[in-house]
Amino acid sequence: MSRTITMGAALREALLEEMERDPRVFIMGEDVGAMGGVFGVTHGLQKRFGKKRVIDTPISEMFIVGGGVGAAITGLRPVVELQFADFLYNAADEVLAKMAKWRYMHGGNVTVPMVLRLPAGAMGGVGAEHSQCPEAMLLQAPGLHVVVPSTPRDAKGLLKSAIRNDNPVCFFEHKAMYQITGEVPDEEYTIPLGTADIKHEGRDVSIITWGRMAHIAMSVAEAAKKRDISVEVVDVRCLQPLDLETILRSVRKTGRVIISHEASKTGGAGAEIAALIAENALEALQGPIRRVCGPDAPIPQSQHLEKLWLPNSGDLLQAVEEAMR
Amino acid sequence: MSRTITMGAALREALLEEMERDPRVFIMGEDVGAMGGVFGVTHGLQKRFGKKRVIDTPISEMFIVGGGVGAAITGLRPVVELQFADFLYNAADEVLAKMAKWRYMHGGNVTVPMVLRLPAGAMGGVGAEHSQCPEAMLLQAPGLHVVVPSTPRDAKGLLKSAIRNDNPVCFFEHKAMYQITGEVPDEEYTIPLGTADIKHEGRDVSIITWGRMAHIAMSVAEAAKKRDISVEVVDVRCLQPLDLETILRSVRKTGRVIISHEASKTGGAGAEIAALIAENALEALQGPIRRVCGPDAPIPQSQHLEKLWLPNSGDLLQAVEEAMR
Amino acid sequence: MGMTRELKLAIYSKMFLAQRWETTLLRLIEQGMVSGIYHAGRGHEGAEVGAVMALRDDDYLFYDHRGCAHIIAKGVDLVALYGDFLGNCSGSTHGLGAGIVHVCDPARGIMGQSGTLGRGQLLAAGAALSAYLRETDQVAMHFFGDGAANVGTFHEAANVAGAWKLPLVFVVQNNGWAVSVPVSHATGGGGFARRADAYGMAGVMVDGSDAFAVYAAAAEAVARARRGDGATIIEAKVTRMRGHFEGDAEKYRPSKAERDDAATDPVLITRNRLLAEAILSEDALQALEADIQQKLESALRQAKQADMPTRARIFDGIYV
Amino acid sequence: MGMTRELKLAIYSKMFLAQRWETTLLRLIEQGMVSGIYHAGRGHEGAEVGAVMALRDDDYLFYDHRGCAHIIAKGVDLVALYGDFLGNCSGSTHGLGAGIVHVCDPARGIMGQSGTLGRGQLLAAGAALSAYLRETDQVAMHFFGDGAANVGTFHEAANVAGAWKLPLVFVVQNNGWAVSVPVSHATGGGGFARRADAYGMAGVMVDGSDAFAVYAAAAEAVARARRGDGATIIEAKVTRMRGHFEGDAEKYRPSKAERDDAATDPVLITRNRLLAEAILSEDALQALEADIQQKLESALRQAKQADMPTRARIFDGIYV
Ligand SMILES: Cc1ncc(C[n+]2csc(CCOP(=O)(O)OP(=O)(O)O)c2C)c(N)n1
Ligand SMILES: Cc1ncc(C[n+]2csc(CCOP(=O)(O)OP(=O)(O)O)c2C)c(N)n1
Ligand SMILES: [Mg+2]
Ligand SMILES: [Mg+2]
Repeated sequence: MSRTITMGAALREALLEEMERDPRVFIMGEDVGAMGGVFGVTHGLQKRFGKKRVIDTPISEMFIVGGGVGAAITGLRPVVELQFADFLYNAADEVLAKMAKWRYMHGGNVTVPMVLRLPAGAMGGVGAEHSQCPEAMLLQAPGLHVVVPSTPRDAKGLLKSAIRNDNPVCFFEHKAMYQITGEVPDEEYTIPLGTADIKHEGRDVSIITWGRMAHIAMSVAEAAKKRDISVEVVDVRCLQPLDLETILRSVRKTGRVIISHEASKTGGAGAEIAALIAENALEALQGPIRRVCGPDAPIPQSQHLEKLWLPNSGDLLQAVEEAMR
Repeated sequence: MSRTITMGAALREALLEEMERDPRVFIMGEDVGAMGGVFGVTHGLQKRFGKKRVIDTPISEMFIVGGGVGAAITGLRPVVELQFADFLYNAADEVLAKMAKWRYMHGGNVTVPMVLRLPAGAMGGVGAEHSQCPEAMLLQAPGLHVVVPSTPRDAKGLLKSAIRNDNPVCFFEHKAMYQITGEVPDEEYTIPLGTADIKHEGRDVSIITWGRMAHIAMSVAEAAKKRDISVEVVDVRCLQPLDLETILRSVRKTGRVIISHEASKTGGAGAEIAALIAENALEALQGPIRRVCGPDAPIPQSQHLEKLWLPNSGDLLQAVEEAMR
Repeated sequence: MGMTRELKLAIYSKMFLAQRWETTLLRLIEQGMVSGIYHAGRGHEGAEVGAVMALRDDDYLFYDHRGCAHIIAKGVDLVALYGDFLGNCSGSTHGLGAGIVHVCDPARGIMGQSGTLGRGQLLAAGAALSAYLRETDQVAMHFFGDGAANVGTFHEAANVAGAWKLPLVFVVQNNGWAVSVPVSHATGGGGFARRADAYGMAGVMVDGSDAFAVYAAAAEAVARARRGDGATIIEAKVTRMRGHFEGDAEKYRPSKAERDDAATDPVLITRNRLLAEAILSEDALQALEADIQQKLESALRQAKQADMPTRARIFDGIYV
Repeated sequence: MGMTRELKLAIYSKMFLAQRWETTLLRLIEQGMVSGIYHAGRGHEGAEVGAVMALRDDDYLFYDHRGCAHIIAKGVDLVALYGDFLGNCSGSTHGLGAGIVHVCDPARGIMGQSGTLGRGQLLAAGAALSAYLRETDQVAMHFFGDGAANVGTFHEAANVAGAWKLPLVFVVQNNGWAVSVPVSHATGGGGFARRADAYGMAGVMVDGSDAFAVYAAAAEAVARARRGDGATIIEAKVTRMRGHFEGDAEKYRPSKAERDDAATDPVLITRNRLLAEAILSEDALQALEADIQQKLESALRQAKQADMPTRARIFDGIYV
């Protein structure tokens, strides 16, 4: 059996279930307590679990992550939150060097079982420093897992896996997706990290994507159908570990590739996927590897321009048609 | 006429000449003054220009960059230094958001004419947090220029251009290259940002590279000659602006591509170049795009393992031979 | 204190201007004409105007997200300010949007704002360093809240300001809240002014509802900075009279009905001071206020006429 | 002070052990057998050993780069320590190398070191939070220098430690230098202990050449933390008797000949105390020292026998 709930609710269920299951799990971040998070994800959890398991912090991003690492190596399993994923920049050493490498640098003698929740993406005109999808910078930090779910079901199952994983996990949640709804199983379930999901099967063109763009890709797949183009949507769901096998299988099937993410094109995680395809499946390609991504410009504060900044279904459909020419 | 000097000396000449030329230029960083920098690049400059133009800072990376931005928007032209390029993580918001975007976010009403010097790369077993080549993370920050010179001549000419540029420039200097020597013109010269340099002409295989790996690529080009393989070495010199034209011209000529950088392969800047080639010159490729890069592991502290970690000429030559098969 | 009648009037005028400006903005927000999030400055006008009025035109202001009284006091063009909130081409950012963040007017010393908290502390310290290196007697002033005071950037900026006696004035507006987190939970020690000692800065605590007291404290701090005698932290206690942002349900604190915000309303208090000190009669005050209202209406009318930017604007100004 | 004879002896023994250990390491460095950079701890033994001896086995230690007396005092296995510097498989990191950075022995509460300065402050605060949340009475102690004290991380860590009364002890070893930069140039205010007030922490200044005084201060701080009465900053004034790193030409400060390091040599001073207080005779001391020497030699011999790691080691332990 299943219910239809929002992605926000699905994430909250994951947090609640894992906190009930394991007393070592606690939450820490700005406004996560009485307010329940500025996006409402931790709503009600402080009331349920008390102030020692849902902790409001000062505006101290370096402490939120670095303190989380300190707690993780001393017996707890922190789920910490940066209020906006952009704030990775404000705690970059803590994420890229402390969370990712403390275990390795110390010879594997400690583990860092923690999750960093990262509300990401453009929504509502909040500008260049509260709208980014900064997942690419995490790829150069071996030691981290990186999750980018696109549906309530995936979000819940992956967050539960992330919390149970003994490695540090960065978990992106697109802000414009907290209110989207989807089916979520009633019974307990998890989704293993590192498994891509074919969100739409097709034969002609593969769209490799994740997060909010996965939804746009699915709508484009429907639109393309009317033009007799069969689009396959590969939702990678995790960037590390990356399910390269599923990606290559799709590429070998269709021979045409579009990679699509919301982050700016240059230096985005799509570049790595393009490179992997050009390295491992070049012979299967019938045409150039296209990328439909955010433009190489900061994200304007204006909602009007933000809309014009975002890659949209028109851009993606056009790329699909170009690929078929 | 020219002289043979070290890369360190070439950089010092650039700093000295630009400080003489423009009284707004000043230097700020840890140990840049009396000590002349831990790598000696600013040696003698404080004596020459005084304590108000060569400023030792506290260990405060966020201030070094953020304070530099404050000075840059109020009439000065700071050349600031992070003692190790790894410390980009310790001032990531200042670099990726303040340096890169202050101008854009403020409607283009201000300029941020500053240079951030970044001693990078593995040398001497200083471990996972003092050995990285973290250039890839800068590619997602439009607003920045990114320079990665490989010879004394390039380093001097590019640093002078960087200091004169009205945009913020991140300038990488591989620590293992400060002592390498090369020809540098006697007369005043600059090298424009965004121009790649063919360091070795060839017909069969293009190695796209930068920084220290450019030297290894040149030695491999010589070794390949003995095997009757003609290798072209494209030293990109700048990652932003990237001289895509020169890269594509070489790819179209040889049809075989190897991208090589010292940073870990996954998520490195080579991925972007591979993606650009797969997007723009796929039809010219005779085989997969290969990458010869650092492994996806933190850099060990041990010099013994560091040597085994680094991509070397054997790896690169092997890739050249594979490309020719 | 020795403040002239003119100065007191000027302070009140700017406070009233800021408060009325915000009222017109809230109407635009209701009408759905404003992009992004606005953090109302109601209750902060005394601290923001009082402190900025101690600056010269060529002094640097790094402001924050809490209302716009600081930049209004520094003389931002009102048409441009409306334009930034409307996201149209009359804005100081020429249609890039901006809203509360990133209004910029270097000619008036308005140097901008960081969207990520704390970073303005670094830039302001850098601007102060710049003034010192260029041997001008300019001063840099930076506003931030009790919440932003706990970011690590504060330490690095305050430390160099103290060590090098930079011409810097930090105004910490302590409204007791960082969004939903009370200052008592988030902050160790005995307050922000008291932290000045740690760095060799001067520390002053002032009642932010008393604009004239804020002015006096700021004037002293600015004079100290200009003389080369070092930096100051002014902690102004203020009341955040509205939600953290417009739309904040504020479940985490007593409701407006349960609070007595009027007791610390700086605009009201200052207006009553003018009357009590017989600086202006009620009639004269009303005339002055009507005049300001009119100026605002005409600025808004003008701003509304501008065009919205096209997509090309996105790519404009990334590089010089 | 009420320190027992045994305790005083134990402190001196660890100090001597650390100092002799370093001497043997310097010899290995000369022989080119050590990877990376070493920052000698000579002159810091009193502060490092004195403070750590106030900890329990299950308390947490986050150390820094300055020598190894802190981890030696916490009981690190000497073979493993040599192994880490030799980069071979007997090291605590099993050949990953590590050298001064990243020795780790969680069973003894040795939780590691951050290669980038300041970050240990955050992790130590997190470990203290963890102890508080788990309702144990463990204490976290972190060592850092006058230079690292100016990183913004300090502020964020100290603020939560003060606000939440975390069981945390910061030991700032003020040796007057951050590489080449003197503390007077780099630091605002009246010292690091004095900064404690800003956060509601206790602040204590102590002479780091007096190991017993350091112990007493640390014991008090640790007891305070264990009682739940909050965090402490101990500032220990020490002398950096060697270069910042081995090989540092030290052009930026008076040469060894121009300084009088012996006056603040904690090992010498403590040894003389033992004699003056008649805790041990010269002969007995020499016997104790010879014993320590022997232990070191045997540990080194053992460590040298281990294999160097193969390339596979690089990929081991990135993920669980
Ligand atoms: C680095 C960073 N962390 C968090 C935020 C989100 N945020 C914006 S305003 C705010 C609260 C600020 O509180 P305070 O500094 O007291 O100012 P106030 O809003 O009370 O005026 C927060 C958490 C941010 N913009 N930047
Ligand atoms: C974030 C960061 N900045 C700079 C460095 C380089 N560095 C290593 S030790 C050191 C000086 C430290 O001085 P201090 O904290 O006083 O300790 P001391 O060496 O004097 O014991 C510097 C600048 C670093 N490792 N990390
Ligand atoms: Mg506040
Ligand atoms: Mg020191």
